[in-house]
Amino acid sequence: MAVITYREALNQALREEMKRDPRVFLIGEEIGLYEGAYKVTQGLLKEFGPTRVVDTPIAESGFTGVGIGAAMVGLRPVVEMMTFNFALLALDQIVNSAAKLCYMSGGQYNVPIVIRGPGGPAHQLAAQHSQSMETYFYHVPGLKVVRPSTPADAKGLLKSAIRDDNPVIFIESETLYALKGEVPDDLDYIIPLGEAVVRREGRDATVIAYMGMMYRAMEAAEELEKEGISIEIVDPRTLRPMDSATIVGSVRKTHRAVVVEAGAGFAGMGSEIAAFITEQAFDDLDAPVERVTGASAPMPYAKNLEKAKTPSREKIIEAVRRVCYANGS
Amino acid sequence: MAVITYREALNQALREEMKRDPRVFLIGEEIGLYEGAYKVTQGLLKEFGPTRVVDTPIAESGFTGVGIGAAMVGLRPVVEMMTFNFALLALDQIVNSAAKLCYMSGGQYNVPIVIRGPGGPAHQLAAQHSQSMETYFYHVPGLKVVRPSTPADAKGLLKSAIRDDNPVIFIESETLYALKGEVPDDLDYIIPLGEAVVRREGRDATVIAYMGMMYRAMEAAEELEKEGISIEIVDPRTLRPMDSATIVGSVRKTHRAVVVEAGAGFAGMGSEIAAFITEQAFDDLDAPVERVTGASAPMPYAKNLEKAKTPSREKIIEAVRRVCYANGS
Amino acid sequence: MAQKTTSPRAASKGNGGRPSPDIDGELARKLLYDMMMIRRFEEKAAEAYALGKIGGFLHLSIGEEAVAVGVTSVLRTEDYAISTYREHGHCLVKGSDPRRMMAELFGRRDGLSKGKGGSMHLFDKTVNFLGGHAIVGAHLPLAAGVGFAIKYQGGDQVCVCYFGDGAVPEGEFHEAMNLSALWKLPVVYVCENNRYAMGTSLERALAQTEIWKFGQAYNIPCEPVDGMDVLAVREVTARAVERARAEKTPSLIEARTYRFRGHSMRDPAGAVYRTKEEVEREKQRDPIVLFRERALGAGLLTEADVRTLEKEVNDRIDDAVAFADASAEPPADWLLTDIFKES
Amino acid sequence: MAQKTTSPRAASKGNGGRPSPDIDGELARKLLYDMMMIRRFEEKAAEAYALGKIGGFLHLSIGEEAVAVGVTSVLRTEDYAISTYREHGHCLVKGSDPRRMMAELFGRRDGLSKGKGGSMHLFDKTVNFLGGHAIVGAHLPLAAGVGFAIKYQGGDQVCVCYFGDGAVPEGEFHEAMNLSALWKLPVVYVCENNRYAMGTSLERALAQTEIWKFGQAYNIPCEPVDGMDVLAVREVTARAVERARAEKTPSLIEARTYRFRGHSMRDPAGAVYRTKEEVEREKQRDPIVLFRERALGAGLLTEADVRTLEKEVNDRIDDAVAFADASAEPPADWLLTDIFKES
Ligand SMILES: Cc1ncc(C[n+]2csc(CCOP(=O)(O)OP(=O)(O)O)c2C)c(N)n1
Ligand SMILES: Cc1ncc(C[n+]2csc(CCOP(=O)(O)OP(=O)(O)O)c2C)c(N)n1
Ligand SMILES: [Mg+2]
Ligand SMILES: [Mg+2]
Repeated sequence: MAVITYREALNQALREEMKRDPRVFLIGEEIGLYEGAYKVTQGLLKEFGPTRVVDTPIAESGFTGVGIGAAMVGLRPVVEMMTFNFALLALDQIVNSAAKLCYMSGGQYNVPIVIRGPGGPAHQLAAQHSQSMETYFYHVPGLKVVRPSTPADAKGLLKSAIRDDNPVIFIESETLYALKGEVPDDLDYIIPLGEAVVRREGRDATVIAYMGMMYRAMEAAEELEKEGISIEIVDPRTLRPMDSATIVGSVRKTHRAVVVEAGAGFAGMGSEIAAFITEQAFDDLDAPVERVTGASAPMPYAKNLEKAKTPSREKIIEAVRRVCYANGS
Repeated sequence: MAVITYREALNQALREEMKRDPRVFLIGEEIGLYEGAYKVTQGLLKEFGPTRVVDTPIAESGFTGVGIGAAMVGLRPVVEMMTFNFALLALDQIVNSAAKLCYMSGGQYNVPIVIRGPGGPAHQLAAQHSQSMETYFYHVPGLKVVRPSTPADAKGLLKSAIRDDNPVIFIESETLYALKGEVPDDLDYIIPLGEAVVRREGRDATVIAYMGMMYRAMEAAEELEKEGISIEIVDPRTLRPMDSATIVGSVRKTHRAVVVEAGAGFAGMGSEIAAFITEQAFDDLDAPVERVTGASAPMPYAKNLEKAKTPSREKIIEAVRRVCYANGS
Repeated sequence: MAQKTTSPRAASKGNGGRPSPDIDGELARKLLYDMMMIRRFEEKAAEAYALGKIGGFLHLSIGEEAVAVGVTSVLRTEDYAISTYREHGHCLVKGSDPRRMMAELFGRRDGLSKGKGGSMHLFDKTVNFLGGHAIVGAHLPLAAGVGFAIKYQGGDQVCVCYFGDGAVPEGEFHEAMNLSALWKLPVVYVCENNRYAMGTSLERALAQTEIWKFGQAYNIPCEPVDGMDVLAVREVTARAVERARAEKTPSLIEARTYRFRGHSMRDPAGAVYRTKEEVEREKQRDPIVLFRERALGAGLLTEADVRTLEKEVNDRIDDAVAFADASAEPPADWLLTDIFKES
Repeated sequence: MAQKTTSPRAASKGNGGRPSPDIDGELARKLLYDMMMIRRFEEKAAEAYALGKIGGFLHLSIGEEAVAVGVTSVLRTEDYAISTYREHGHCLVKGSDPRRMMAELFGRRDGLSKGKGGSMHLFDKTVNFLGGHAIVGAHLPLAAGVGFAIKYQGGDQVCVCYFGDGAVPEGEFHEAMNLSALWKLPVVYVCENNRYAMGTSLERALAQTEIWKFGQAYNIPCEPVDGMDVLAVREVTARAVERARAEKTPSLIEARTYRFRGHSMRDPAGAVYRTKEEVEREKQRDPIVLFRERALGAGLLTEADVRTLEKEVNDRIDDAVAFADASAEPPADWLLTDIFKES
């Protein structure tokens, strides 16, 4: 297993799947000649040529529709959103075409498309470029939604997303592209969609978190360890389908749960996870599930305000303490 | 107080506010000459003329943007979405312009706009025309979201939405337009945004529901009354800002809660309400909050399947029974 | 280069000139049969709607049959067609089985989409009919994608994309035109300009009411055609399809037609936004009557032929209705199938 | 009618002809001063970015100053302007205070938007500058809305909407053009065609690379202009503004310009997608140098005048940087203010 960056892991997944299946092609803004605004598609134009690595004008709805149409008749497009913020312009295509065509046609047509790109806050990109976009997708029947936190997951999950016969929304993070980690180079290394993973074993409380928040939770765990509080960290990896069994299983063991999400929170991923944990493990809970979310505000530009908007290690630590002392122990 | 339809109540609110404030104008598809696809704007073109009742081509993003731009420089547009399904085409304008301009400009510009129209399932309109759209809006900081269940609420809430200095998403229902009810004719009758209402007093469990689901809950209440189970029904009316105090207050009294929503459920309104009830009233709960939601599928066309997709009176009754017997009583 | 290329001959045909030499009795029979079949199918659908056997929205293309038939008459089965919610005719003449179509309108298990799609969402993979889309403008980029796939796969099929005049003001019209022209995709865009988008007339929707001229902005071949003249439509489409097959050149055709009925069954008269006189005048240009008279006049068909065709059509559609009526509702558990394709 | 209306005179100016008679020393001084001020503001911003005092995305308009200055020179304070994320110049010459602008870039409490917007989201209500929008194409419909409001309120202001060539393929370009033309809204659309959208050249983005010609599709006045010639831009804009004021006629102007720097500070060279030679060649058309030489040649300014202007500009921008540096970060509780306007 080689140690490579998250960016390289994605690049490998794309290259391997393009080699494996001639129906796979890439389409999006600046992915070819420019090799990707974030260089995820580096070298692919040279290797596969302009028919399979297609640079587009700025027309998100148009080229996403092109991907969906091509998928209906047998191709397997991987559409890049330069950043997922721009997917709002293509949302009707994703929700009303990609997600519904299989159902509306009674199964005659399916749409094997992957829509990928970075989402979530980065560094001082302000309100229009820092949105946690998964919330627009995971409630839509007919879509699968992935948020990979590590280089290995990025590769294994992107490969299964490309092999999946249905629309998959695959949201990366600009802040993780440079992250390094061990990544299997086996050509058939894939991670099935819909399987959460326990990132860290623990006794006293379960923290559910993904992407940057998962790393904050890890830092919080170190800190809490010193206080003798041992937390288990579960990373859903796939938000839809959601692996509630693994999450609930962990909570049944620890009896306490904290859900962390970078987004603004209201009716977000944390709400859903808190709700199903409570439904399925009510009698095992020693404290109400705590939600740690981003402040409910657009993302400000100023560095200090941006920092204040995003859930911090400290906020996670406090929430864990609350659930642990909530039962008076 | 006259007894009028939900449709007439909306029409009254529009007429009264247009008379009251010359900056208020209406814009949308078929609202003038055709008097509204659902006749909500009946008579208004004749009364106020084409400058204030503006028929548009089919260009949702364009005319929504026109409304936002006009609002930035002093007008108070009421944009009609023929049905809210089409708002997906204008979502970028709503989320990235309307909801963020006040914040991004540091309060220099605000956007007093109302975007209204019918949303949710109607009768066999199939997957693209039957979506519960509120889920795309209520998590967005900078937006207010209203779902009025009665003619009186429709009028009182639309009037405050129009008087509000911020973007308000106002989602009606095709299935309620013909509903009759008593509606105050006082010109200054308004219902403040952010206030829930107790539709029915009860002892044993609280059911939170709005729009069509609220009426299903009422039927369920009648039925349950016969079994000696008395339920309280709370209608949030405004989803954002959410009046959690009223909801939690009711649950503190009944110790049990069932949340009903027409939508597909995953990370929906029900998830949020269940989550905050549990956070704020954990020790008062005798049973986990139950969620009754629509099936997680696109809306099918066939009558029997459409019926099966939507939460029924029976499903609500079963859920209430579950929470009531959950504590073994 | 983009230019108005309607030949005088094609134009003159619009004025009732003789069928061109390449029309023989068999083709005349086929064209008339197809137009009559669409008409009959929709008349019967309207009856069923009145009886409550069809629900939701039902949009009829009565008066516009010459577009679907003229266009499809130059297509091959392996060519693709994609359309709006007013697609019965497009789907039917592409070769779909009226029985399964009617069953879909009835919301029954034997419908093309197992009853899950309804009138607005007809799909038939066996004849490459790609739907049945009800978000105005949204299927234009899909058509470009189909054209992209044809080119990618090295095929010589074309994709025909039908859309209404109401889709032209939508951003996706512009995006699809630009991408198709920029990438040279084998797509024939056929605008069925019936002069109204629900109650909104062209003049109230577009700064440019000569829709075909938009093609000039993208430097693609574009032309208007009399959409009530099945032979004119056939000829114009034949040119566009040939360009698409041979050179992968997209085209924009504006077929000028008229809907005799309201926008949908909920707008029966369609009289708020247009005058009775206008509707009556347009009905004089009934594409079926026009073509039948010309075929009779040219001796391509006899009165007897026409009666036979009528009988065949009526029997076929009656059988379709009977089939739909006899089909059961979809089983309850189908609510949760087909959301995803299980690999 | 839509037509290319650039007069030979205007065109010849592009080739360094004499300033037209209506230019006196004062105006020449003003035009040069404004262009130099934009240039200096952005050079200093680039320095601050390198020092980490400015974060996020920073897009410089160096090389494109003649467009902002030529256009704004015919506007009144009560006229509106709206732009993209590459808006420093548009905001500055509209009359905004460089100190508060720089403070905004620094993310400080004294910034125009209290530090919440940053470089991409400059707004200044005191001079009717409507932002600073970073979703490509999204502000075009907003401009139409401003034009709608002007007409509604019976005013005679105009709204200038700056956008890049990259916005043209977006659906909202089409929707905004059609609505503005259909409703006759007093909006002047100024496309700053610098031939690239990030790394994508015009030819790879548009089937129609003569952007001004899109105006013809909507039947609105449209013309191209040498965007490196501040006087030519001024003249073309003057005509468009006049039409908008007097007849509420929208216009589409294609200003042909070039960005000397990369797309943003993260694409410093901008050399992957264009050759060094091309960049060097274009730099020979530096709009500031061109105009300075012409003004000197025409005897409108002396070398001394120019030195004085340089000094004034430098002092003003240095002061702006000092002001921004001295301004504190926004207080923590501002995170939750301005989400809504409290009535
Ligand atoms: C994006 C969108 N906006 C609005 C509607 C509602 N709607 C359905 S059909 C229609 C009119 C379309 O007219 P046209 O494109 O001319 O087609 P025609 O009905 O005349 O065949 C409208 C406004 C829709 N389905 N989709
Ligand atoms: C809708 C959308 N898509 C993509 C982007 C990313 N992006 C930012 S600027 C830009 C290029 C725009 O080029 P152009 O319009 O020519 O303006 P220029 O930068 O040349 O001034 C792109 C693709 C965006 N901000 N918004
Ligand atoms: Mg039409
Ligand atoms: Mg550019």
